[in-house]
Amino acid sequence: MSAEQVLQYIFAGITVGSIYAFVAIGYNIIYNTTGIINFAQGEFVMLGGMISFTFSRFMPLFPAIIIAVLITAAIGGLIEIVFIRRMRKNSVLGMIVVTIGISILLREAALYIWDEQIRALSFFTGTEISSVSVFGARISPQVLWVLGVTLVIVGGLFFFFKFTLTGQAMRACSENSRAAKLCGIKTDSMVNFSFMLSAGIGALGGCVVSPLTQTHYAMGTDLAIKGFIVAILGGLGNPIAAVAAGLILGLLESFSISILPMAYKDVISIIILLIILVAKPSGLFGSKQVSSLKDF
Amino acid sequence: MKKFLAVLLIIGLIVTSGFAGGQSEEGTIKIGAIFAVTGGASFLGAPEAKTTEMVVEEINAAGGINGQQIELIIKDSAANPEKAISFAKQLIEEDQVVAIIGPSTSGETMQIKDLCESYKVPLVAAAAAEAIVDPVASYVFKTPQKDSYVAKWIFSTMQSMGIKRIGVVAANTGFGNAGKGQLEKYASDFGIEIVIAETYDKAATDLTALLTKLKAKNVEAVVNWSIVPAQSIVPKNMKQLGMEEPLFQSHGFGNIKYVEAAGEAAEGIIFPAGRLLVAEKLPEGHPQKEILVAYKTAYESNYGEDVSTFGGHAYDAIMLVIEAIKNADSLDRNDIRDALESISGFPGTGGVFSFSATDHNGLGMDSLEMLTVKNGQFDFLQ
Amino acid sequence: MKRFYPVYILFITIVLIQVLTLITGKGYMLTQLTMSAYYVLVAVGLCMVMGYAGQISLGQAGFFAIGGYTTAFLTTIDFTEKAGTGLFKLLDSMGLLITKDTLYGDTVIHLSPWISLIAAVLIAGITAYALGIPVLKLKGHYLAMATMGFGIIIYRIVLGSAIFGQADGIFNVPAFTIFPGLELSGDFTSRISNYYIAWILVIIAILLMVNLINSRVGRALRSLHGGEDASDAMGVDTTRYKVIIFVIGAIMAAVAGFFLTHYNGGIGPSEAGVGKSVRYLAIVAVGGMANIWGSLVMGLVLNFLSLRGVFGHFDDAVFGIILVMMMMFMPEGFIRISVLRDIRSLFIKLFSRKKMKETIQEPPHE
Amino acid sequence: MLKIRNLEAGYDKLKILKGISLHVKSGEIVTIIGANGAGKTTLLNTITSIVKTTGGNIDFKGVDVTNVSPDLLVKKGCALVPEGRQLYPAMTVKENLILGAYTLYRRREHKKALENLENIYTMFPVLEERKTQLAGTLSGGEQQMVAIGRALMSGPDMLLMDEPSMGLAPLIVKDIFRTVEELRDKGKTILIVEQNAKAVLEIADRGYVMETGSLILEGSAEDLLDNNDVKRAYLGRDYKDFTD
Amino acid sequence: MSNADIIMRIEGIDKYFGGLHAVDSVTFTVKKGVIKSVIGPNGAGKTTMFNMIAGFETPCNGQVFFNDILITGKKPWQVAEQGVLRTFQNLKLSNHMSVMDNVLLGWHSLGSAGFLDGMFSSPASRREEKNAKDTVLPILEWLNIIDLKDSEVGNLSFGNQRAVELARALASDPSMLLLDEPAAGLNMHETADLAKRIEKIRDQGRTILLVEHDMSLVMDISDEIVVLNFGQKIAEGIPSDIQKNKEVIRIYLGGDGA
Repeated sequence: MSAEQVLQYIFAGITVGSIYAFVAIGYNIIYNTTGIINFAQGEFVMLGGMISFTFSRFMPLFPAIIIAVLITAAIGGLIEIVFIRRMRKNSVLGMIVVTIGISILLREAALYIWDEQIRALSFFTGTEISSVSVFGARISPQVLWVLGVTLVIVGGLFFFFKFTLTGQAMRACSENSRAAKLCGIKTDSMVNFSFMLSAGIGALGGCVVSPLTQTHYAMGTDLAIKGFIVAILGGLGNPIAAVAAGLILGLLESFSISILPMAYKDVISIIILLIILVAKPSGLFGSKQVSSLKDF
Repeated sequence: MKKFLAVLLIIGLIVTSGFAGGQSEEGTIKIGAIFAVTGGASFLGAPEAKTTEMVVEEINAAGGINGQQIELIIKDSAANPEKAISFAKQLIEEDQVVAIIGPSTSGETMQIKDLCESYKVPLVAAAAAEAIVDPVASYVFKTPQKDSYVAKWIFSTMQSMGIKRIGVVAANTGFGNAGKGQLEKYASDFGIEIVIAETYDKAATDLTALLTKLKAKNVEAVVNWSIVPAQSIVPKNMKQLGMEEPLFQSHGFGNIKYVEAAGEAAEGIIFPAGRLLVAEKLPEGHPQKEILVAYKTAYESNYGEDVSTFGGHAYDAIMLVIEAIKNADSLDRNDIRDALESISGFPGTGGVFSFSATDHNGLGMDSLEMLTVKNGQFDFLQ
Repeated sequence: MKRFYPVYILFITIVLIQVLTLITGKGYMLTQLTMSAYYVLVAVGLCMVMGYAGQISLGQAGFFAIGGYTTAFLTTIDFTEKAGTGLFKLLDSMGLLITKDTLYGDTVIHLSPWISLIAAVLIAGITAYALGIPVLKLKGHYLAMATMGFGIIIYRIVLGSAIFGQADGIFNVPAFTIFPGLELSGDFTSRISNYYIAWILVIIAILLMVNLINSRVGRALRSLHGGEDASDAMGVDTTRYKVIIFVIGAIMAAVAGFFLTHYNGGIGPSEAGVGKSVRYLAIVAVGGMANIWGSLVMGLVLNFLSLRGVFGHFDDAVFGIILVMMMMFMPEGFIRISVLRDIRSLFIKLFSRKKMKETIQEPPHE
Repeated sequence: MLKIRNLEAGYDKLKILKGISLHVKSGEIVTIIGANGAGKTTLLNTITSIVKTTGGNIDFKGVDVTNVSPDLLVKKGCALVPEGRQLYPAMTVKENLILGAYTLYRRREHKKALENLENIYTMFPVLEERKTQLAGTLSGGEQQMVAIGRALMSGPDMLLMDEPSMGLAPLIVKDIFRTVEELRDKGKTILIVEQNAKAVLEIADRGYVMETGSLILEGSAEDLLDNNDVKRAYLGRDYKDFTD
Repeated sequence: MSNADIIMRIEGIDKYFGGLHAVDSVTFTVKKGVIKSVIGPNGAGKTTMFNMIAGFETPCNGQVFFNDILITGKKPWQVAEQGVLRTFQNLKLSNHMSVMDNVLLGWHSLGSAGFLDGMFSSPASRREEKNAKDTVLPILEWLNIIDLKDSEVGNLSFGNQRAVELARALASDPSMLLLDEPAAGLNMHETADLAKRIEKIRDQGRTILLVEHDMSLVMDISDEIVVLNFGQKIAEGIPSDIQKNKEVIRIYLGGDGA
C-alpha cells in the first residue's frame, strides 16, 4: 500500500469514525446522568438531518441547522418527560424495551412525515465535486467540517462540564445524585437537560454529515448499534474517550476493507464488541478505578 | 375494572378486524399487489404502490374494464419474504384475485414463484432478477428489463469508449447481487476484465474506503449496481477521492432524487434505462412517447414528486394485466395467463412488450437507452 | 392435574377455531394461524429465557434463522451427480435421500429433512451454548447488546454469503414428510393437517415448559429473575442454569425456523433481522414477561394480524407503540392474573350482586 | 427552629421510624445518639425528604417542610452533611464546594457564594491548599471537611450532620467536633446524629437516645453521659453484669 | 478442644477494596452446635466477611475451612451445597414466587432432578418433589407461615418475609447457618420470637454464625462473640466478657479509649 493510500484509508476511517463518535457522545451524556442507554440515539441524528433539510428550503443553511438542533433537543427533552421520567424507577429491562420502542416510533413517524426518499443538505463549503489534496490524498471539504464540528463539540463539552455551573451540576448528578439533591440541584431537570443536550448533539451531527452520507428515515438503527459499540469501546460514560474509540473503530473498519470483502465489515466490528464486552467491559480507556472516578 | 374493559375492547376490535377483513363487493375484478411500501426496499415499493393506485383509480373512473370495476388489494410486505408468502396465499385463496402484481424485490418474487406456478395464478413481477423468468414458469412474468441487457449495454458502451479494466461495486440486495452476477457473466464476451468486485451494505453511508480500494487497482471505470441511496454516495465519494474515471450505474439509477442528492457529482454518470426518464426528449412518433408522457405527467401531478422507473415497472405490470383481462374477456386465471403470453407490441414504460411461451419478459435490448446526467437532468448519451 | 387445565383449554380452542373456520368458510385463515404458531414457539422460548430466567435476549431471530437456513441449505442442494457414491448409497438405503421432480421438469435428489432437523437443532444448541457461556455473565444493557450483536452477525452472514442466497434467501425448500401421508408443506390441500402439526408442536413445547416451570429446575430459574445472589446462596448453579435455558430457548427458535421454512418453502434474510428479534421481545413483554400463556396469546394475535397485513404500513409502528405503552402503563403485560381476576369479579358483580373484593387479599400486618 | 412531631417513615414494608418527636432550638447543638441500625440516618433522610414521610410532620422555621423536595429545604437554609460524606470523588475540592452553593448561584448571588467560599477556606486552610485536587484522593478527615464545607456553602442557618466521626481516627474526630463547636459559636444551629456518644456529648447541649426507631431518652448532654440506659442501648439489655 | 468440635476455621482472611482494608487478617473458629455472633460498628467489615465465607467475594489472602474442606474460592452455590446457607440483611426473596416456592428453592441443593426430569415430569422427579414438600411443610408450620404458603412473597408483611427467608435457609437442612441481621426491621415481640427460634435451631444441632446490630438479641442468645472494628478482630469471647471489654465499650460508646 502506498503512503497516499494509507492516508486515504485514514481519512475514510476518520470520516466514519466521527459519525460514530457523534452517536456515542450522545449515549454517554445520557448514560452519565441516568445510567440509561438510550437506544433511540441514532434517531436523533436522523431527525437533525431531516429537519434541517426541510428548513433549508426556506432559509439559509445555518439558521436551518440551528432550528433543527433546537427542535430535536426539544424532542429529546419531551421524550424524557413523557416516557423516561416515569419509567426510571423500573428495571433495566424495562428501560431497554422502552427506548427500543421509542426508536421504532421516531423512525416510523419520520417515514410518515418525510416519506422514504433520501435527503441531503448541500455542502457547507464547495460542492460535491470539490476536494482538497492533503499529502497526495484527497478529502472533501465537508469531511473537514465534520472533523471540525466534532472537535468543537468535544471542546465545548469539555468546557461545559469543567467550567460552567450547569455542567458541574450535571457531573455531580452522575457521580452522586443523592448528594446532588442535597446540594439543592434539581436532578430531574438535569436528566431532562442531558436528554436535550444529547439529542441536540446528535442532531448537529446529523446536519453535518448529511451532505456526505445523506439522510434517510431508517438510518438510525445502524448508527445506534455502531455508536453503542464505540461507547462501549471507549468505556461507557466517557464522551472524550468515545471520540477516540470512534476514530479507532472507523480506522479499523476502513483498513479491514482494504483486506477483506466489505460485506463482512459489520461482523468485524461486532466481534470487537463481543470481545470487549466479555473481556474488558470497562472499555479500552477505562480501568475499573478510573471509571469510578469518571472524568470528562 | 376500566382497565379490563379497555383490554376487552381492544382484543375485541383486533379480532373482529381480523375476521372481518376480506369482505368485498361482488362483481369487481380483483387484482392483488404485493409491494415493499415500507422497510428496506421502500424506494421501490412506495412509487409502485402509488402508481398502481393511481392507474386503477383512473381506469375505474373511466368505467373499468369491460364495464367492471377493478378492486386493487395492495399488501405491504416491507420486503419480508415470509410476509410475501403469507400475502400471496391470502390473495390467491381468500381474495380470489385474478392475478398478482409485484413483489418489489427479487428475493420475495423467487419465494412465491413456485407458489403462483402451482396454484396457476398469473404473477407479473416488478422485480428485476433474471431468475424470475429463467427458467420460464408458465404463470410468472416480469416487467423490468433483463439484467443481462443492462450488463450488455454497459459493456458495449465501455467497448466503444475503449475501457478494458473495470471495478464493480454492488449493494447487498437481491438486485445488486443479481446485477453483479450478470456483469461477471458477460464481461469476457466484451473483452473486459473485472479487476475487483465488491458488495457493500445497502445502508452504507460512506464508501470512500471501498473506492480507495478500487482506485488502488487502477480501474478504468467503475460500475455501481444498486437501488439504494448509495447510488449518490458512490459518485460523491469518487469525486472526493479525485477519481475521474467514468462511473456507470445500473438502471436502478432511474430516480432523479439520486441525481439531486449527488449534486454536481452526478454529472456524467452513464447508465442504461428505460425511456421514462427522458420521455419529453423522445422524438415524436416513438411508440412509447405518448404513454410515457401521460404516465409521467399524471404521476407527478398526483403525488407532487418525480417519477421513477420503479413506478414505471408497476405501471407496466398493472397495464399488462388489464390488457390481458380485456383481451381474454374472462376472469379465469388461465385465460388471463394465456392472454398475457400472447400480448405483442404493447407499449409500456419499460419498452414495447411482446411475450411468448419462452420469453416472459417480453422486452428486447432496444428497450433500453444509454443515458447520462447533464446539468442535473437525464439525457441521452451522445 | 390442575396446572394442565390451560393446556386442555388451549387444545379445545385450537380445535374450535379450526371448526369455526370450516363452518364460516374461512379456512384460508389457517395459513396465517399456522405461521403464527411457529412464531409463538419462538416467543414461548424467549419467554422462558427472559420472563422466567430474567435474561434479555435480542438475538432470538438469529437462532430462528439458524434453524431455517440450515434446513433450507441442506435440503436444496442437488445431489444428483453424487448419488452413486458410497455415502449417498448408504443414505439412500436408510431412506434419507429424496427424489423430487421440479415444476420445470428436472429431477433433483436432496437430503431428507430429518437430517437437517437434527443438524438444525445441534447447530443452534451448540451455538447457543458457546455464545451463552461468556455472554450470559453480562447483565442489562450489556447482555442486550451482546445478544443483539450475535443476531446481527447471523444476519450479516446470511446476507453476505452466496450459499445462503444473499438477499434473495433460499427458496424451493421441499416439503417434509413426517411419515407417509403427513407432509409439512404450505400446500393448500394439506392446510388443516399443517395447522394441527404446528399447534401440536406448540402444545408439546408448552407442556414441557409448564412442567419445567413447576419443577425443581423451574423454581431455580424463576428465582434468577429477582436477582442471582439469593439463588446462588441457595445452591443453584446459576451460570449453568442460565446457559441451559438459553440453549432451550435457542433450540425452540431453531425448530420453529425449521418448520416454518418447510411450511413456507423458503426463507429470507429478513427472518434473521434485528427487527424480528425486537418483535419477539415485544410479544413477550406484552404477554406479561413471565407468562407463557401471555406470550402464546399475544404471539398468536399479533403475528396473525401482522401476517394478514391488517396493520398495513403501520406494521412496525404497531410493535413500537406496543413496546412503549406496555412498559409504561402495564409493565406486567396484557395477559396476566389480575386481568383474569377482573373477569371473575365482573361475573361476580353481574350475577351475585355481592360486594366484591377490589384488591389482592393482603395478609394482615403485625 | 426545627420541630418534628410523630414522624413515621420507612422503606416499602419495613417501617423504621416509629413516631419520632423532637425539637431543636436556635443556636443549639442537639445530638441523637444510638447504636447501629437504630434508624438515625433514616431520620435525617426523612427530614431532607430523601425518604418519604408516612406520618407526622416536620416544621422548619415555622414552615411545614414535610416531603418538600430537597432543593427547597436547602433554599430555606437547612443543609445536610450526609453519612459517609458523599462527595463527588472525581471532581476537585473547589468544584465540590462550589456545587454546595448551587442554589445561591441560581439566585445570582455570586458574591455571597464567593464570601462563603472564603470563609470556608479560612476555617479549613487545608482545603484551599488542595482546591485543585480530586476529592476522592483526600484523606478521610479532609473529605469530612469538604463535606461540611460543601453544606456550609449555601449559607444555611441549620446544619444536619450524619455520623461525622464515622471511620475517622479519634484525634481527627476531636478536630471535627471542635469545628462543630466553632460553627455553633458563629450562630449556626446543629443537629448531629452520632454513634460515638462520648465524643459528641462533650460538645452537645442536649441529646436524644434512639433505639429501634424510637427516641427512648431525652436530656442534657451531661445527664446522658452518665446515664446507664445509654450504655444499655448500645451494649444490650443484659448489661447487668456490666460494671464500670 | 478437639479438632472435631470445630466446624469452621477462618484463617487470616483479608479483603481490600481499592485502598480500603475492609477485612484485615481476621482469624477465628466456630465450634459445632453453637451460636457465634459477629458484631462491630458500621463499616467494621462484618458483611464483607460474611460474603467471603459464603463465596460471594474472594478473599485477597487467607482461607476458610468448613469441616476441614477449603471453601474459599468456591462459588456461592458450591458453598451452599456443602451445607453452609446464608440469609440476607435486605431479604433477597423472589417476590413474584409463592412462599412455598421460595422455601422449596431453599431445598434445591438436596434435590437432583434436572432439566429433562423437569420437562418430562419424570416419576422420580415427582416423587422427589412430593418428598420435598413433605420436608418443608413442618418448617412452615414451625415458623407460623403455613397459612401463607400460596401467597406471593411480595405481598407479605416484613415480619413474614423474614420468616420465609429463615424457612428457605432451613429447608436445605444446613449444618451451618449464616444469618445477616435477621432482626433488622422486626419489633420487640418478633425479635423475642426470633431469639427463641434461633436457639431452637441451634438445639437441633446446627451451627449459627450471626451478624446483628440488636445487642440485646446478641447478648441473649450468643454462645460466643467476635468483635470487629476497622476490619480487625479486637475481641473474642463469651457475651459477659465482651460486655466488660474496655476496647469494645470504647468503640461502641466512643471516647478517647482511656
